Amino acid sequence: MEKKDIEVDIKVPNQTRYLSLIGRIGEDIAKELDKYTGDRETLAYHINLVLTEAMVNAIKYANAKDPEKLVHIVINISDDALVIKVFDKGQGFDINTIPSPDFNRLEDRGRGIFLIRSLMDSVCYKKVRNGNVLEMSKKLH
Amino acid sequence: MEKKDIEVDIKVPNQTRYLSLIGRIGEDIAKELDKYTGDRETLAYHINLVLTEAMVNAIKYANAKDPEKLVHIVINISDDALVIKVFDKGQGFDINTIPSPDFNRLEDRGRGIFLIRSLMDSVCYKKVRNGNVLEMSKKLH
Amino acid sequence: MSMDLKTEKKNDIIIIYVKEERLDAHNSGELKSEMQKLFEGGAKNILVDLKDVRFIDSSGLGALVSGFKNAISHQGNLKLSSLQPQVKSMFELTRLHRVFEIFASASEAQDNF
Amino acid sequence: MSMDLKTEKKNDIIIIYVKEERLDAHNSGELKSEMQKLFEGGAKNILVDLKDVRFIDSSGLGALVSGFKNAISHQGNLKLSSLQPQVKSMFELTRLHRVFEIFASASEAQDNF
Ligand SMILES: Nc1ncnc2c1ncn2[C@@H]1O[C@H](COP(=O)(O)OP(=O)(O)O)[C@@H](O)[C@H]1O
Ligand SMILES: Nc1ncnc2c1ncn2[C@@H]1O[C@H](COP(=O)(O)OP(=O)(O)O)[C@@H](O)[C@H]1O
Repeated sequence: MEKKDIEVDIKVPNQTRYLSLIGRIGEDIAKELDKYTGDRETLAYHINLVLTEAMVNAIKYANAKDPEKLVHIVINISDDALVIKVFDKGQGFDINTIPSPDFNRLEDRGRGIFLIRSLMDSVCYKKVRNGNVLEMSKKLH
Repeated sequence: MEKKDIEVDIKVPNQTRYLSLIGRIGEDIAKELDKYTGDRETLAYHINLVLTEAMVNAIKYANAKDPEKLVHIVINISDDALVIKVFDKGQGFDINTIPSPDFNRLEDRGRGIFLIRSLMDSVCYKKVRNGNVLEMSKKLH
Repeated sequence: MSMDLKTEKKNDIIIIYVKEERLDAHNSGELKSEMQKLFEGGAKNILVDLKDVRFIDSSGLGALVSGFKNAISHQGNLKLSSLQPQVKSMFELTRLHRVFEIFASASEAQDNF
Repeated sequence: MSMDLKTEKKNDIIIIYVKEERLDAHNSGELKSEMQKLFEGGAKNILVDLKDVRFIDSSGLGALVSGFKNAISHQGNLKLSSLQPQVKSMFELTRLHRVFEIFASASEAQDNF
């Protein structure tokens, strides 16, 4: 971690009722980024959204069988990027096989990864010790 | 850490401009505590305040000589208590020798520890590896 | 779960006011069931008003899509009103603004069923 | 640092409106210097209006105490107005509500100098 970084490391129970807390913390951090040259309100919304989408997926697809599991999220701000990591302990999946939604078909689901990819500058999902991590980052200038 | 706990671990640069971010995160967490039986808006203010006071002291008295240092804060919620730890790497001090303010004398300073003690249920300051920690907790019911 | 939905009947239109700041994976299932129940109970025209909704995620969008498909299969209509700008931009990003009829206010929507 | 302070002169009273959500260790030094400068420049009556201040910490309180002592040493007055409830409770907790004259509004305070 660089000297001038902000790091926020959050562990919350595996429940959707904590989505709003995580989203709000993300918004607070985004609004603090005075080096960001774009619109900070919009950035705040986007950070809230990608945190929500990633946390929902961790709950739905990776932690579902064990309501005692925690969701682990790390938000990091360095001089030039905001990086979010959402850890899960599930089977994992290959994010590169997830297609964009078919805009001509009306599905109830399948827009989460698409939204994350649309709003962040880089997104990857990979195995780590004890599980997986969805890592997404946004350049700040 | 218990299964149903929330833990938020924050590292920010040693600068007062981050007080409002830390305070706001504290408020967000306090407002989430639906098991708290008192007024949550008031609790949120108090958590904001004790975080602010403790972080200012870490900046002023412990980290002052090194602007590259980080302030490290951990907020933990368990079933029955909200616990805040603010770490510093300074010389430390004996919190038990800090008197309450003399209400008949008008001083510019000396109200921080008093406010923390007034608003939290237990407060201690002790040596830990690599420095010190101010630990304060509030019962939730 | 207990989502804050205020339902109002005006002529043959049922208006559901979503009185929540967030429409997300935590609460959108409830809105989805509510719409389903209404269409199955014979409702033809539902308006969902999102005036108070500051934040929507893909599950919230999905619940509305589900309601829209329900409307079609019951020969009914589902329309939307009062989208805040950030919420609107999520419809645009997912191209759902081409699917839904979206009105500036609940009263404007009522005149267009 | 650049704190948002709006200063207005009405008759012989200088009103400082603190246009910040927080009055804390980050910005209160500026308010303190501003009051000091005014008293040293010959001001006698200063009113600090805290209408927009939602949060005050011990440094914010300290800056106001410093201004109050400055007022006394210049044979002047420092009064306060428009405290939000949570801010007011911080004055009570530290007994400073006994030290300052506190008014409900800036206009009410102006009538009482
Ligand atoms: N953390 C995860 N672990 C395992 N599978 C995942 C995870 N996140 C996403 N997926 C898979 O990717 C698919 C697409 O996810 P998403 O775009 O969020 O849409 P949705 O969740 O609505 O299906 C999911 O259906 C799921 O199969
Ligand atoms: N983290 C710390 N490290 C060293 N000394 C501290 C620390 N926190 C507080 N102190 C000491 O305790 C005293 C009282 O602190 P406080 O009540 O916050 O009032 P103030 O900071 O306005 O003097 C300080 O003056 C300082 O000497």
